[in-house]
Amino acid sequence: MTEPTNGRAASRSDQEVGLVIQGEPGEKPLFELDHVVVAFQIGSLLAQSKLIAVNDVSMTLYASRPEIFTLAGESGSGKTTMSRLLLGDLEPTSGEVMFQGRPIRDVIKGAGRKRFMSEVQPVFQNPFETFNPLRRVEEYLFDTAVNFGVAKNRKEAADVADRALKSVGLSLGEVAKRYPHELSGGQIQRVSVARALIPNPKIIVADEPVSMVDASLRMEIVNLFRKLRDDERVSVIYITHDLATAYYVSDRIAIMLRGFVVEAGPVEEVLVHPLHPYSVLLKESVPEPAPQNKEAWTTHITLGATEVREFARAGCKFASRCPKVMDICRQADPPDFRVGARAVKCYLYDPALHIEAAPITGVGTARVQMDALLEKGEPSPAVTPEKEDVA
Amino acid sequence: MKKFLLRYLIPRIVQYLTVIFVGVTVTFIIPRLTPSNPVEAQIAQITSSGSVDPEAIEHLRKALTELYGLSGSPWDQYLAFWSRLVRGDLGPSLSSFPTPVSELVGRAMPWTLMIMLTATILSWIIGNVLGVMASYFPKNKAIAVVDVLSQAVRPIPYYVVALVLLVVFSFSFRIFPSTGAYPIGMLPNWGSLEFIGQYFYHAALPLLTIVLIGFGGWFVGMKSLTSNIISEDYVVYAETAGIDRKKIMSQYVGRNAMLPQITGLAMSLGTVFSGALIMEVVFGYPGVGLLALQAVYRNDYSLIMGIAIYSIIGVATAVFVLDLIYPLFDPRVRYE
Amino acid sequence: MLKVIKDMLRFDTRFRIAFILLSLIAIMVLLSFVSPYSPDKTFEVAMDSPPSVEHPFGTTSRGQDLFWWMTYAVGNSLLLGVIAAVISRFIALAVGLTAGYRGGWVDRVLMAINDSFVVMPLLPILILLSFLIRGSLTVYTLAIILGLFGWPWDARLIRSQVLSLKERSFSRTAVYSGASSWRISVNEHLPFVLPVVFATTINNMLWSIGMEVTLSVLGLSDLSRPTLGTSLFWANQHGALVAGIWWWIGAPVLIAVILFIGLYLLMTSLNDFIDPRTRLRLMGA
Amino acid sequence: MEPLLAVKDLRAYYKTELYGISRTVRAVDGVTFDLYPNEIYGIAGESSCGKTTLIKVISGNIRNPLKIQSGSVHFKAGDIDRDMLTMSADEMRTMMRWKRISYVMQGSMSVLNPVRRIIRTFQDIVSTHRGIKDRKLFLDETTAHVRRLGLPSEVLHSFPHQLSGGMRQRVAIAMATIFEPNLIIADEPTTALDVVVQRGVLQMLKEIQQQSGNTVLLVTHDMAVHANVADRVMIMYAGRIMEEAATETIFQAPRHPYTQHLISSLPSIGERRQRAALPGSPPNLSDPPEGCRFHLRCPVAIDICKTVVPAMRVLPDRHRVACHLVEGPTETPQEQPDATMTESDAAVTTQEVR
Repeated sequence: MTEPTNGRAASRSDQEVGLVIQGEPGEKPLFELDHVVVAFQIGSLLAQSKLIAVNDVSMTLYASRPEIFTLAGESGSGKTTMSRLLLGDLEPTSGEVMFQGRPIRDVIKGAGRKRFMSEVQPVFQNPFETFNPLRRVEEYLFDTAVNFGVAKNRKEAADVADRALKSVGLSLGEVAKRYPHELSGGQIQRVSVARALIPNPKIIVADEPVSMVDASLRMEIVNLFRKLRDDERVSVIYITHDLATAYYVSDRIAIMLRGFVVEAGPVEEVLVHPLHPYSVLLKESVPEPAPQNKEAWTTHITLGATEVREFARAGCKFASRCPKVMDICRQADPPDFRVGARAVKCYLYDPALHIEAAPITGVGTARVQMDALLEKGEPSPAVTPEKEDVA
Repeated sequence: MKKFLLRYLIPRIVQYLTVIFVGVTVTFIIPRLTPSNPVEAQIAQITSSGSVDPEAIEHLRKALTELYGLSGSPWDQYLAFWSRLVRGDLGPSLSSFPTPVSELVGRAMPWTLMIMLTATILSWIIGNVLGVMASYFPKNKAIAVVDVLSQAVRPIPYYVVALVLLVVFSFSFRIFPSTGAYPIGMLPNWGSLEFIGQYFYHAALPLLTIVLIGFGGWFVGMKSLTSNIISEDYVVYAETAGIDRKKIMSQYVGRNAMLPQITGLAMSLGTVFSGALIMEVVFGYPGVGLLALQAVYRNDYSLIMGIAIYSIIGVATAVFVLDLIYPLFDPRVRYE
Repeated sequence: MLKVIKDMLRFDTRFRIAFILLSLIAIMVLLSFVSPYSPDKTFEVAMDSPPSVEHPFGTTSRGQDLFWWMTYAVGNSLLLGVIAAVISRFIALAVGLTAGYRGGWVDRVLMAINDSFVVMPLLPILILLSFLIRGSLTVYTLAIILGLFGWPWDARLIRSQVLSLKERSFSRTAVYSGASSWRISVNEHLPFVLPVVFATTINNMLWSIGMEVTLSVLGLSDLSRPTLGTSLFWANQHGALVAGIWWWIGAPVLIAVILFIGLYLLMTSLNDFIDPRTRLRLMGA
Repeated sequence: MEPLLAVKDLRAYYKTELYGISRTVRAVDGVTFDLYPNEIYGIAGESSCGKTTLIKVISGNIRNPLKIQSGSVHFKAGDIDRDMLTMSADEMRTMMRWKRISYVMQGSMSVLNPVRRIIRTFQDIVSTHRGIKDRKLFLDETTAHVRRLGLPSEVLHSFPHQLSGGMRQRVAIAMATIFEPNLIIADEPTTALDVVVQRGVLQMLKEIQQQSGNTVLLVTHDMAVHANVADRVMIMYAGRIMEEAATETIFQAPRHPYTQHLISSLPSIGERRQRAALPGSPPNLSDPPEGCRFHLRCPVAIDICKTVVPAMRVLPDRHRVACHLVEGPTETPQEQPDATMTESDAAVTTQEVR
């Protein structure tokens, strides 16, 4: 941050920049990330290289302000690593993740792990992998109810499960005795949410929950998240590459690129008028479901997939593709600059540089020499999207 | 290149050394864990054949203890064991005293290796080629017969198959000689055409046995590999592109299915070697297997020990060589 | 269970053949309990008589009825196979599960040792071991020894199965359902690991019974106990092949072929049946 | 204008048998449509709606357990005027594959042989269909072709694992267009790709189509892609065609309740009105419902929908809809009703589903 955000000023929104927001007076944030870095060692013992999957991310999240928070980005952007960080699967390499005011590494020690899990629950990407194909799905609901002490026995668990299923628009009758393959992707994803709700969590971390669900079933999941936020006061971390549903459902959004949050703020601002050149490119690339503008979408020449070596570069990771690139971009990582309620990691918004605020257009028109594609210096996330998951 | 060296080569070298280390350690520990004492067993055998001077026995006991590396603390014994191994000195054979064990094994090993490597390569190639064809021409009658035959031979123990072939081909039909690597009375002479002819004549049946038993495994493995690879996108794509079926079979299916089979070959060399030893016992072929049989009959402990250790080193080296060749076939290893 | 057997008999030729062959073997094993001859006694019947109604497999140069001797031999060989398989299953499961679940350096060390045993030629080592204890070698000790050496291939398979199961999302769902690692292994992973264990059991029996044959032929086992291997050992000792007593070699070979092909076909047909994918397809997935 | 490809009443089923339990999955069940020269025709639908099976049939990839039950796929261009389903494997290979019809597969990651350089696959394709007399000439021509499509020539000498996913998909498109075929089938060509790369790949496909004037059959579940790329769109549901029309019509004036729902539920940046979700889920194709296959989820279904298969109605501007609530002349020949199920089918589809 270019300006400190500690201490409360007259207006709360004045103090809120990007991902750092304020809660009730004296309230400890549910999650507080303070300059978090996650680096993976990849390769064998003797030929190691470092991959920074999450780079200098700060954010806060308050139980008193349930919201749908989107982490958006392409493969290799670090969004899945972020989800693992929030689920306590990973510890930061540097920086601190605080949960309810305590460092997460202390929170998840020993028996605390289970308590933490009852507050933070996941929903996974592939509905057909979420549950064991050889087990009935209701077993997971009963297990969760019993293991987290919500129900004393399986009989009580049935009631708990039924209640949870009702809150996602299903009932135990519809799900009982069913194997995963007997349910549709949308149904399983709702059962998955129902299971996550059983321990009464404060947050659900959903990693690409609709990317493998059919279009006609997709909206019921996304609408469900809204309902959770409004009726159950549960926050949802919505991790996605799909900006359209992100816009539809979320309150705040963070756009990630190669581990950095390049732009963050209220979703109406970030997605309708993106400021960072990468956000602009991303938004321009999303096809709109309206045939009126089809000529525009298919005639601009977009960029080649030159992300291969971006991880290794110093400075802004977008510099090699950016039409507005300046010398300084290649020299140092841009810090967050404040623009209204947004934080943007781009020197174009550095007040010290006095750059004329001109709208960024045609980001996609620059053509980049494609032979860079053939260099294989760094592991290419484009080739192996799971790379960011190596731990 | 440097990355390749670090990522591929070093783990392989480490594994090679691990195999030898584990193998040698196991052969070192086994005699010391078993209740029997090879020295006393040897002495008992000598004394049973007649009365011997007790002083001479005491002397012999000391000499044997020294010879078997059984003197000193276990740790000293272990170090001494390694140092003798590195010098290639595993002591003299007791049954062919004073010929060194290494010389006896060294003499027998080439016979085993020649026949085993030829047969293994042959069975690997035959099995794999037929395996690809079996899944590519599922309606071909000849291949179906081969399929059933290989499935029938595969589970049966080496010894039994070898025995049946011996009975059929050298007792019932007398096509091949029943024993030896060359006629009795002939001296090995690689310059003489007659000897070479006799060598192949005598090697034919053992070779056939190993191939017959060996190819079934490769055949079955290749068949299931190819039936998976046939539905891989790049094969479906090649077919949709109308590429010649023979080319798809060799360059698309075969090339890719071959890679796990090479790894499989490396992993199975130990088993193949064991099989070759059994074959030699049945056919009286003068390799390591027959040497082991003689050693058992003659109670030659140090020879058995030597055979075990040299076999482990030999097979481990062969596996290592195969590992070194592997990148030639897989560009993903070469260029990563 | 009965329905499964009935279904498989109807729809799987391999299973049908296996069923017939193994029934023959089972009948032989049962017959050994009513055998008129003791396997330990020699020269009870006329020597070297060819197969006849009285002696279906003929008699040996040691004056034993080969048929009744073989009923004991098959039983003992099977017993050896089962003991060895059970012991090696325990080790394979322990090593495979530990390496798979613990991961990290435990996995690396275990697998380095494991792979060494996979690659090593085991026969020379087994010869060395049996040679040293041949005085006290019984069918049971041999079974234990074979069990102690027969696990590495299968441990490797089990480990790779566990590794892939661990990566699947449903394992993580179970974690977040608050299940303990023990419950996860039992509820989530066992249905996938068991078929592997089962398939390798028969494979391992084939291996150990075959290995017994080899060691016995070398004279490295309890030669007074009838097994498939000792049958062949005694035939060799008396030069049965040269002397033209073909039935002495023929009987054990025939029984071995029936037993091995039967077990092998049973394994391949069951393999297909207990594959979780088959189960899913039968459920209509 | 005469159609390039006329698919008539196509029925393609998967028939499997396992331990005595038979199953018939009626993946494509009475599909009729035409493809014309010089257009991009989109097929949209959810998972297991039959679009992948339809592509398998058209591209000539009919393998067990997929079986053609009835119908024809008539191809007409140049000297060829035949039903492709009657062609032998050899005829398909020598006459159709790659010269007339080429294929860009789903899953760009895996369509290239991992152990061979990319130029070798080009070489296999060219030598099979045209023959290579002069290797130098072949190399020059291929390099020129690849460069024309905006790809660096180095890709030809790379192994697949050395290229990014987007690059591999572009290479696949370059391969598909080397002989300028009449029809290019693109099956979910961008599903696994990031949005920025997706846009580049689709632009390349569209440019090629515009330059050579051939036909592209684009299959994707992503309606927004159809909106921006396709000229006409067909909506499939549970093995049948629900609606077919020009892209603009599909998006602005859809008639079928299913299409209407699909279009209205699409989220878009800058607009946050509540989108309704459609209740229920697609039927199991081994036991599809009688009548209209959509009736179980249809908000406006009437009694007739439960029993009678709606006939395809033809509206102005080549707009076709299969819905009882839409008025208009029915298409001839009328689609066969569900009752054509043969006895053996009836016997094997009794598998209990729900």
